[in-house]
Amino acid sequence: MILAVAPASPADAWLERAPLLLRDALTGWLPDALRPWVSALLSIAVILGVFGLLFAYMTLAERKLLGRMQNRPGPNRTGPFGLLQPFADAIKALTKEDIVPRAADRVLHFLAPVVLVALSLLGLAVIPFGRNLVAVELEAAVLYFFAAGAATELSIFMAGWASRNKYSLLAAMRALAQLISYEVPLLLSVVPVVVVAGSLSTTGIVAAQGGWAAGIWPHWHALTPWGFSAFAVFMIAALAESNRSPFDLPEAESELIAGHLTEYSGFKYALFFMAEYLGMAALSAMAVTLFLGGWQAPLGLLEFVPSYAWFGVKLLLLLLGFIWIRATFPRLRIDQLTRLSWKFLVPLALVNLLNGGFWAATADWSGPAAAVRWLVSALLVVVPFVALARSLAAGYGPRTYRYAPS
Amino acid sequence: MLHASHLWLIPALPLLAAAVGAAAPRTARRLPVALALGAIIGSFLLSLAALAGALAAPAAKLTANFTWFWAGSTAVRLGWLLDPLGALMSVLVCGVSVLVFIFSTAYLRDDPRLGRFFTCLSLFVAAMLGLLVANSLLLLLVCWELVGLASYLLIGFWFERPAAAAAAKKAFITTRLGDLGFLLGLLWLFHATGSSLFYDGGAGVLEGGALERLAATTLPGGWTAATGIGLLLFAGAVGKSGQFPLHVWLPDAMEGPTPVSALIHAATMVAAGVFLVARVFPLMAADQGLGGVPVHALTAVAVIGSVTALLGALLAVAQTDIKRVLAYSTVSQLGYMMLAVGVGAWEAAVFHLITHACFKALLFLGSGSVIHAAHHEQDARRLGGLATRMRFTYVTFLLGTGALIGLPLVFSGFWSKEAVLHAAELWPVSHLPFLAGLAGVVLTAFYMTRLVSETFLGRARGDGAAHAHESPRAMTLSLAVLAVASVAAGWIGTPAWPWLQSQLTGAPVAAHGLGEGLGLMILSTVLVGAGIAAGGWMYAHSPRADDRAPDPLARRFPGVFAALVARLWIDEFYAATVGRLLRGAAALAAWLERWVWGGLVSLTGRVAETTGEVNRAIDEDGLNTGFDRASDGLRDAAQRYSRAQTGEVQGYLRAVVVGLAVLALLLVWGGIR
Amino acid sequence: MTTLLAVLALICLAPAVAAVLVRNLIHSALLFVLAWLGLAAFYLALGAEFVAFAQALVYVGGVSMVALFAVLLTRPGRTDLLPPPSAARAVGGLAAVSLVASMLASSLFWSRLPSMEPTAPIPLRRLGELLAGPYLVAVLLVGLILTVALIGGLLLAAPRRPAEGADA
Amino acid sequence: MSPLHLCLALSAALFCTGLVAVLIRGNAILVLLGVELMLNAANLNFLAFWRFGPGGGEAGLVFVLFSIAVAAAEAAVGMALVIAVHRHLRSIRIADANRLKG
Repeated sequence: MILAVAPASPADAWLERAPLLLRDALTGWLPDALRPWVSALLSIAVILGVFGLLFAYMTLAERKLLGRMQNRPGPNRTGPFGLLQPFADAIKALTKEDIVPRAADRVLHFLAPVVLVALSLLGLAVIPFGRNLVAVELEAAVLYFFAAGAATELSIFMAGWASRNKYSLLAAMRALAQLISYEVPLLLSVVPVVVVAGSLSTTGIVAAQGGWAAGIWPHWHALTPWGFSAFAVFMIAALAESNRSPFDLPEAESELIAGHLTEYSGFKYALFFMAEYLGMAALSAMAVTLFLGGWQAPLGLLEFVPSYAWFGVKLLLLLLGFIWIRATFPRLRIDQLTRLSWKFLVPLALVNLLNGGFWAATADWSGPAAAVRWLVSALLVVVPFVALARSLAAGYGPRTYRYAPS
Repeated sequence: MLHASHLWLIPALPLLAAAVGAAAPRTARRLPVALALGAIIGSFLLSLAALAGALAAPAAKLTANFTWFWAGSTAVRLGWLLDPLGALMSVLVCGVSVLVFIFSTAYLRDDPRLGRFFTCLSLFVAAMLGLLVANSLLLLLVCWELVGLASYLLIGFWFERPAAAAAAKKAFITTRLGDLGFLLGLLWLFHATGSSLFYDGGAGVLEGGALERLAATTLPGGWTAATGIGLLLFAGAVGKSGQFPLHVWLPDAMEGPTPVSALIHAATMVAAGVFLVARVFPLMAADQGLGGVPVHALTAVAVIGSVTALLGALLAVAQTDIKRVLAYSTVSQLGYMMLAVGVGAWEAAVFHLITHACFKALLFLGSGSVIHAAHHEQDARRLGGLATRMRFTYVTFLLGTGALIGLPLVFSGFWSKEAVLHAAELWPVSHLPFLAGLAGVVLTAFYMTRLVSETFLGRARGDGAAHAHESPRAMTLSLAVLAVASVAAGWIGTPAWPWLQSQLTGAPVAAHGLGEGLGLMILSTVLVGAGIAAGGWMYAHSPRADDRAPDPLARRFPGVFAALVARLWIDEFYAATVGRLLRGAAALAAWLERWVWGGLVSLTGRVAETTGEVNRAIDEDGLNTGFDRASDGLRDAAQRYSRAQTGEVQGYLRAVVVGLAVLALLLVWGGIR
Repeated sequence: MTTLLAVLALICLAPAVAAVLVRNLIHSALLFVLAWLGLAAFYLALGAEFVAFAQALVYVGGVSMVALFAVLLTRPGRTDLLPPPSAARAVGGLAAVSLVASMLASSLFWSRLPSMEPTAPIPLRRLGELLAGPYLVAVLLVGLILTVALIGGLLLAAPRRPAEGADA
Repeated sequence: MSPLHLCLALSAALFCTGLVAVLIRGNAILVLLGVELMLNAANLNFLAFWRFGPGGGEAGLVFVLFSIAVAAAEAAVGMALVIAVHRHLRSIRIADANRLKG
């Protein structure tokens, strides 16, 4: 466990070095024994601040974008373009009455949102946001990330169960089923990345994606056949893990009247929202790290832009993708949800594991052999996909509707 | 070429087929049939290979011996023997069996127990083949008894019929009488020589040293051990080969399916006796040159054989059942074979055995074809006129008849019978067997003419015969092959070219041309002609009008004919003597049982009862009280302890942990280190 | 070092004890989760990084989920929560405590264990090489066991088809 | 008190806690969780001796990994059994499952 006290490398551009220089300026006067701790606290503060703001404006962006997609303006009254809306919401949430049902399990009812936010934040510690910007440098960082994320559904369960409300309990059940189902493809899709990169550490994985093939094709994992497949599986599973539409079954406003959130109000409710966005951001950040080259620039001549900016751009793109998907797809039924995972994603991820192994074993193929390597890898993606899709779709035709004669 | 150590394969194949067939489900009809056919054809090919091996060195007795088990310090050894006699017989048995098997597939096609039939047939053939290649009298006896068992199963194959069941029992028990002698002879031989192997590199019982010792051993009354053993072994052959006085089972055995009759009477079972005598011929002949012996073993054989030959021919004259005629004919011909052995010409006996196997199988299968076509009508009086309806069967039957009665020069029976008669003529002891043989020749020609005329000529005298059709291809095929063999089998042993004899004896036999036996040949030809003429005059010339008309012979000689129909009252004689004796003995035993032994038993029982009463009193009043109390205590305790077996896992676990805790406390605090 | 470990040990032990004692099943299961997390932290302090994360992943993300799911699926009624008879509980508890007390005593007071210096932690790469090298067979066997357990669990928990069981 | 002794003490205490859970709780699920706790205690011992033991104890660490994997399998099968038993007996009291006959 190494706390990030790496000195700024003078070779980097000034913008690249800026965060580190700032940190050194702030902690430079402290005794050496305290410096790592203070800088760790500083990292935490920065992460909290940045992601808090991100959360605030993500809610706004979501509401605006959904509004535009649904042909309505969205919030536009508070501040210019509604830019102050998040703060208005925060003030409202803080001042509202905190209602706890009489029959509820008070302790768990209180603990659930707190634990959820805490756990959602934990994962962010190992994400390398820039060339030297990682809060905690861990050898087994990927494992740590998923271990920290594993408990989030537990708090949703706590919330659902503690509310002593049958809708909430249903949400709790669904949350557990969903987690058990999607944890598997999520982890399986990461394994080939670990195999190919030969490292469990996030910085190592990002470093493995540096450089360009033929000067223009980045070595990002998502730009290889196996990596693309793994990326797709990962993103679908991430959608489910963060309870986002179309996998928002625990919430399911239209069926369970917000599920585990039914009996929450005020600031606790806001915390749940915050946790949802933080979790989404954490998973997206992990996806960027694992598949999209982390902070690496897409082109050599664009390297003058600071690495953390690249990271931010990619992260934002993925988050906007989440919102777009939410506006597009209807919610799945619970049986469809589990079937998608066990019958489609898990087999696909398993085959992809093989594919990753093949890619790692053929790392030294070059020239014409490289083309063969790409072809085989692509076939290993396409063939199972088509076969699985066809076998699962067998017996299903386009849906037809019968209307009663008028 | 087949090595002697691989000879066991020949019987093993059908045995395997029988074992698998026996284990097969009853509904699997085709499997045993296919297995049996495949196995017998395989055995046939192996036999041919064995024959090639044997003929390469006719004089050498090729053996493969092994120790079965040790009885104390005595090794009981078994083995296989490859010599021309055994190999020829194997080829013969396998060949005839193949044809009979093929015939049976058609003859018994609709029988529900077809699979069982072929399983039994396979066992029968396996036992017979084992008997042929055995180099040990013990092994031979084992196979011999297996043959008996299989014949019992086959004769009683239609066991729903009381007659068939009775015939099976009769065959089994009658042959068992002879086998008793065989067993005694074997034991005696084993006791006297310490071995049961025929040939064992000089140490076998049929080799010089042992034979000299046996001939030199004298018993009270001037008998030698060789004579005694030979006669005992011959008793077995008498039973198996249907010799007088144990011939009574053979005609009754006709109750079995006709292919069985063909197999038993042509190639296998009855041949076993002749084969046995031929096999142990050196032993039988060991007492030949000795003076002071009351009866030489071979003399007895010759006498029994000649009596059987004449008696069988006589009895055949008056039979109306086709198969019974053939059965008595078999008895008669077996008599000829024994006669030949008795006068010292065992190779002539084997020659006749071979030719007889061919034509008698042909005749039986032909009669089977007739019976099959005539809807199981086998009474010759109700047949007739089949010559036109079943032309193929008729022609082959005629060929077989010609071979049996010994039509000169072409037919096989002529040559083999000539060899037998020639040997009998030269026998120095007596001319009576020779004369009996000549009489038999006349009678044979007579009764066969009678049989052919009644069956095939004239007009149909019954529904079965009126609606007969030629039999299916599988039957006629067998008939055709056997017909060729019946004619041609005689050419291997003519006086001009005695190939068979020289192969059998292992020493070249000089061809003496036709001159020496010419007179005898002319004589027998004349006798055959006379027999045919008499038969033809009586039966073919004026065929009977219907099935109720009396036999022409009965009109002329009613007394003789009645005696013959009654089979000379031999069965009745047995019933009156042996049967009554046995019944009397049984009555005596019953009386003894009821009054003498019964009284003793009752007395013993009463004593035991009283003792028991006393015992019970002691037990119940004295001992049981204690035991009861102990048992009650035990049961109560068990009930109490069984209450601990609640089925609750946690209870058990608790007990385990308490025990562990006590142990740990003792170890840590108790100072036990 | 010892102080840190002691604190973590308390964080680990207290929820475990509480989990055994509370009546509420869900509370109990959640307290178990807390205990496992504490144990993971303890492993981390011991320098077994990988094991600590694996512990958290498997126990918090897997076992606890399955347990909670089982609790919800079986919906225990009032009688299900009845403990065994108090006498039996007392005997069991006493036995367990005395067993462990003796273990403790023997390990703490009488054992002549040398107080070793901590060995260097194993680098992750070395651990991977160990797993893929000398322990490859064991890894494969564990994979097999997991597969069998998965299938076995499915078969056990799958509802019987109506055709097979009348009471299904 | 050395770190090793501390580890052993914690291990013993955890084992005791798990054992008590197995012995005095009537609910099958809690019994299973108690067993898991006992397994954890054993794991802790392995790790302790790997870290503070006489050296050469890489196997201890590896064994803990295997132990965790097997514990996961055990939990899955155990819970499946609990569900099956519940479906059959309408109860998950371990004391109710006291008959061999289903």
